[in-house]
Amino acid sequence: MMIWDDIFLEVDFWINIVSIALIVIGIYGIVFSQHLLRMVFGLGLLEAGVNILLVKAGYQKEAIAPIVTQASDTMMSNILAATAQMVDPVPQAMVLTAIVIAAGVQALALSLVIRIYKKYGTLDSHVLFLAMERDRHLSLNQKD
Amino acid sequence: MSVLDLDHVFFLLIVNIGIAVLWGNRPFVGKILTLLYILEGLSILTSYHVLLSGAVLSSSLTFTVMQQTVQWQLGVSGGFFALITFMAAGLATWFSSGVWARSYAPIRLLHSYMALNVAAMLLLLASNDFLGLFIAWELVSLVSFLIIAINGGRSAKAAYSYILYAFLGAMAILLALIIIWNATNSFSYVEVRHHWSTMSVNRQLIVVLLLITGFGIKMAILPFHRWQAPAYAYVPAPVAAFLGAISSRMGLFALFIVLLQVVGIDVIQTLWLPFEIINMQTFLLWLAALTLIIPTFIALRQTDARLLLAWHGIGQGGFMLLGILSANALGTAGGIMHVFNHASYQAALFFAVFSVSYRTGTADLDRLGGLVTRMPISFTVMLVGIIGLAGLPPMNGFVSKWLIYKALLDEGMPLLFLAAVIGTLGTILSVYKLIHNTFLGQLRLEHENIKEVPWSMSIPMMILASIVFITGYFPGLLLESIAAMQSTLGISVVDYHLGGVNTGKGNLNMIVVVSTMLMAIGMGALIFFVLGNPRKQVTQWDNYAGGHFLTSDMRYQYSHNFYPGLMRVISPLYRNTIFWLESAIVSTVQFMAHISYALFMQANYLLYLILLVVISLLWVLAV
Amino acid sequence: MQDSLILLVVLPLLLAFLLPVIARYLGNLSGLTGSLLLLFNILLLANAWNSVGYSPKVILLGGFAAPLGIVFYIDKLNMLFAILTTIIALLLWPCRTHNTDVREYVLWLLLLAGCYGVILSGDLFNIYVFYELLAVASYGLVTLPATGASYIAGFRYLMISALGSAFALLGIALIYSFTGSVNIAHLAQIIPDHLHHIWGYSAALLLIIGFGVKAELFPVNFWVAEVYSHADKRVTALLAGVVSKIAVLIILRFIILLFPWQDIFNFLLLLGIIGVIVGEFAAFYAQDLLRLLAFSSIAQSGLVIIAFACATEAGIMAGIALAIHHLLLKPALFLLASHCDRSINDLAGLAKSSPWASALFVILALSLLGVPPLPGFWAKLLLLQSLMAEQYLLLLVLVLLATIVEAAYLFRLFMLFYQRQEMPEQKRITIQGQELYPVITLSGILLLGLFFLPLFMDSLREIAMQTSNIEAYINTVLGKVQHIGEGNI
Amino acid sequence: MQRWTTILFLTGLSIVLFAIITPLVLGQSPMLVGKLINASAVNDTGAANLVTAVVLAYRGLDTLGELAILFTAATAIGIILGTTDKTQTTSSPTAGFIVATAAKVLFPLLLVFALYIILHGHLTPGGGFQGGAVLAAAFFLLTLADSGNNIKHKVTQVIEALAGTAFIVLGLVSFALQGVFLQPWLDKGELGSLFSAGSLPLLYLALGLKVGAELANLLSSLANVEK
Repeated sequence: MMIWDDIFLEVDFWINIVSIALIVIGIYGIVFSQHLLRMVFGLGLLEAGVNILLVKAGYQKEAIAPIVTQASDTMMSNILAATAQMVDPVPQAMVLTAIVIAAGVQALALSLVIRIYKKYGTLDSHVLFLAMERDRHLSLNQKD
Repeated sequence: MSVLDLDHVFFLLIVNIGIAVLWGNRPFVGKILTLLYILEGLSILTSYHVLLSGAVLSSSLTFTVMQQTVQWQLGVSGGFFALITFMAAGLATWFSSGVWARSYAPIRLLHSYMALNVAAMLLLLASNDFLGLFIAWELVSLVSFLIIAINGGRSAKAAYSYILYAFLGAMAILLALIIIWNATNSFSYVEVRHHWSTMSVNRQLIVVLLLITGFGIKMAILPFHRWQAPAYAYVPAPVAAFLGAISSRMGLFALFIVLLQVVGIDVIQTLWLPFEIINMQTFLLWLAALTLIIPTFIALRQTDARLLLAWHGIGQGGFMLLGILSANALGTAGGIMHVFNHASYQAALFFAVFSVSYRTGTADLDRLGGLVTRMPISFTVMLVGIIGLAGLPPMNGFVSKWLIYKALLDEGMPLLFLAAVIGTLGTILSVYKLIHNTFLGQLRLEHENIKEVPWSMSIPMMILASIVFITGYFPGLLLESIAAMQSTLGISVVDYHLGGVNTGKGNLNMIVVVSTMLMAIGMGALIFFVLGNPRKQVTQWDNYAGGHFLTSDMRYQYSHNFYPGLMRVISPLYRNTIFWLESAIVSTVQFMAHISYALFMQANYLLYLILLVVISLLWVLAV
Repeated sequence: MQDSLILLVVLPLLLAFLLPVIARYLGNLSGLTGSLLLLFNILLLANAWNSVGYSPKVILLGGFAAPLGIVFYIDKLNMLFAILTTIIALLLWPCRTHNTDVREYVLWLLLLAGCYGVILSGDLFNIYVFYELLAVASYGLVTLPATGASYIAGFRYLMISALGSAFALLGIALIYSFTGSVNIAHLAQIIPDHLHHIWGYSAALLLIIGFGVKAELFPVNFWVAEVYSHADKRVTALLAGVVSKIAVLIILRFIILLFPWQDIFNFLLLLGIIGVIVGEFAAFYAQDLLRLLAFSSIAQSGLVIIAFACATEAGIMAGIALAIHHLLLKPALFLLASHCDRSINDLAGLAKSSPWASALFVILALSLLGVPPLPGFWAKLLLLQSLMAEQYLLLLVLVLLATIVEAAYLFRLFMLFYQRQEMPEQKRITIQGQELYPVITLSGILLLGLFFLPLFMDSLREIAMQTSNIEAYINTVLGKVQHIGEGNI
Repeated sequence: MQRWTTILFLTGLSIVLFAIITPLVLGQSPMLVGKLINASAVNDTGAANLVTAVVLAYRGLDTLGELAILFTAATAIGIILGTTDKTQTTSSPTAGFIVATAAKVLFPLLLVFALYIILHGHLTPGGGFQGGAVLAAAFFLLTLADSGNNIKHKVTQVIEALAGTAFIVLGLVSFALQGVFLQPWLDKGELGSLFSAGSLPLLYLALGLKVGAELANLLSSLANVEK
């Protein structure tokens, strides 16, 4: 019982579970569903899961957010003492970047989904694959 | 004597190519090109004494890459082959320079490709290390592809199969080269020879086999023989003569240089195939013997004269290899001499056959016959040629074959000797079929009005025929350079004189042999005519068959289905295994291609990525 | 001097930001500004080429010492790729086509900025960012033809690429969790020794697979055929020629500096050789020219990966040679092929109507095949030598056999081109004049390079030596600050 | 059947991922670079928010690249969805009086809030991206509430271009002054005050405007095509 308590009460465990769940659900959406929108959403979940792992890397026990709050206290030694207690700011910056990148990619994917739906009236990826191959075949044999 | 003599030849070759490409369509240009080929041949011939003394003609064409200096210089062996090349190219161009050219539309292509071929071959002959050799080798393959494909249709198909075989060979050579480089860190012949023994025995074996495969494919040794006959048969006359005479000998040249100069026959003798089944040399000798026998008997079955000759070309290649691999002064001399001899009579035979098909429009042996009165010059040339091909005196083929027989017997290989004799037997049978079905027997009605080919075509044939005779009469002419070749390669040198060779146990003097034969024939003729010339001129149709009168359109003499009894005996042996193998490979490749393509055409290819990730992560966890 | 190389990345971005506004006032001239910029970049690189010499330099962005800030690493290899990228981009620059949407120029510029960034950057996360930049720009460019099929192909490309990127990011996260750094030089000090276990391996594989999507690594290259056959020809040429090689360059840096473990090399060798074989066979089966070239591109990338996975100096040299050769050659082939976008059998007699184009195609394809003395042969020779030096005999044989398959389909193509039949009047393809200029230029560069072969080989060897010198990389980037906090791990 | 294989596969995948991720124990990362940055960031940049210091100073190029990616995505979407400059007022109704009015009331507040977030990015959590997103939301709110109130593409385009240019020019100025691209310049000021941290707030301002314009562009492209 004790061991299980230890594990379940550990934040670390739950963070891992959440991120893996996000990743796996994302992969399910991307790979195993045939619906384009689900694929895009899956991508979002996947990237969210990865981002959690990345931002987790910067966490330090007993540390504070990386912001110097005692603005009036400009003694360098004090600031240094404060910053030494802070978490790693680099992963936060990286995750910020990664989120924006993911947003851009997903927006692009969505716009493609819109276009595809307007053109073919379906969002089934297998049907669309066949449609693409058929288009290719037609364009090869009709060209003048 | 300038050292850079080879530059002149290269320059002339470039001029040659330029003229052929720019003005190949003009009627006079064939003659100019012929002159140029002769000029190139002469420019080598004038400095030939230098080559005989063991020196080389070098060129300024050189470059350094990967610490290797690649340069081109012609030694005596290259010079010998180069002379044959120029002879074949010159006469072939001469053959095509006159009336023939008007009947052949892509004449410019023909001239250009021929010039390119000659240039590439000279590069090959003058190459002085493996890198240069390989570069030239690939060039030769490509330009041969061009010239083989020149007629389109069937010939293009043959060319395609040729280029695939050629690439197989090139890759084998490349692999061998890389292994050699890995062991010796060099491509130069001298260095490789020097460091040869640093390779493990297995590696040596692999390298030798790869080189044999690579170079052997060009000369169509078994089991890579299937491409050659169609490739050489369905091309225009000059090309066929040129290819049949010299093209596939490039493989022999390379083998000769590599096996004798670089690897050394002594190394080959000490190599054994796995499990010591058979000695390398014996293995190769038997390969050569099979290459001699099987294609020769395939040739026997052909009804197309061009195919028949082309198959013989493969078989005679086996003969040459047999001689060279016998590692005996007489044998190597015979093998190399046979290159020249084969070139001369094969070109003559191709010319004769193509002359016939030029006039009659067919080379099908079942639809010819009795042309001797209509085309006497072609007949004579073919007669000389087949005597040479069959290896009978007084023509040059006899000398080289004799040397090879002698070498095989001397080396204590009676079974191989027997194989060679069987091969010769097949040759004699089939060349008889050739000349009989073409020139003897009954003239067909549709060939009533045909004439001898024009001079522009018959003169080259006659020149070739006389070469066949003269070098048969005075084999010493050739043996001189062969002896020089042997001494530069450091193998035992044949003891020759103008009329033939001296061996320990006896002596061949063709001057005596031929003179005796001529005298005997002369005496016979004398007797014949002195005794009153009891002959009577009849027409070909002045015949009776069992009391029946035959009308002129009825054939009483058939020329197809030759040797039915023999065919019945040997045809079970033609279980075309190689053909089966080839088509099996083709279908395997197509199957693989289909599978690979289908692999790419997947609706859900994201799965591959995930699978790869999972598999690789599992692998990581497992490691 | 070399500090100004930062402009390579910055100026395309600046121009890209400004171009939509500029285009309102300058209209058609806006395309010209892009080509001028590329010319300027070439000058910049040429100027820096000699000043950099054979001792690599580093640019500290923001002036922060190495493991803190982002660095650009400048050595001959990077500069070589930058120069080639610029040249190809200049040749493919869509300036000549009429009515080009200004946004197309913008995407090109952004793609190029991404390429430069990926090539020069010495920071793992920064590489990821610029890689995403070029990826996003390429998604946009792929859909330019605005056909339904191009949208689907673009979406599928986007999906696999984004999935790969997510895995790469996971790899970066793993690495960061264990090392607390993303500077490659810094990581090169730490990872090879301290992360030589499961997690180092997983990170390596995730990164390689992630970046392998663009590098046309075997099982993640399935987008290649459909994207290359549906996208605009210039984009295809750029993706096949430049972008895939840049991705391979990243993988090279990874396996040299970060993951120099034999298992990783074996993994790449395996994927590489399967890629070569499958690519060649699929190309053998392909029914149209663009697909054929796409599959052959996969095979060629496989060759490059094999060469790099030897991870010896000779292997790197061979890989660079192959990559450069393919980088110059494939765009030309794709440009030619884009005019012949139809079933292969309908190409019979092409040489009659467009003789120069077919002649160029044949020469380039022969070089692709590695026929001496064309440049492709020397690259292939280097590859074979490096494989042999590592005693990978089986790989060697497979590569050579794949070459025969390659010869089979290429020669089938040549024979079709030169068949003596005329093309039907309404289907005739004539490629001439302006359309041939980029192809002629590229072939000219390739063939002229042949005359400087020994020189080229020597400098290639220098570059390979420089590339495989891990110590130099670390020392250049980290300078005197040696072994930062290594004890903590 | 297929469903069960899928579930099995995904379970396996989770276990594999778990096995790889578990050893990343929370709070024990070595923080090699982080410690160094923490120690020197205030001194180097003068920003109280160390994340801002990393985003704009230490990893400024990443931010530029990310900006470019957003721009690329917007441009690509523009190409894919076609030009949306046409005013399409008639096609869809407004969201109703109450919502429209509320949006108008909220709009200035949102603008102020966005500017606050952007300008205090170097002092408190937040910054260009967050502020930019709010900015875009402010404009988009208007569009959502009243479809006649389209976001002006020409205007956003100019803002976008100028803001992006400003970011790069700020970097290039330091390149011209000190030979280093994107080095913080200007006086660092007093730690914690609004006018501190040198050029970082300016960068964030440019960034915020750029992101705002970009996102507004993006959203309106996506929204207009639906009509």
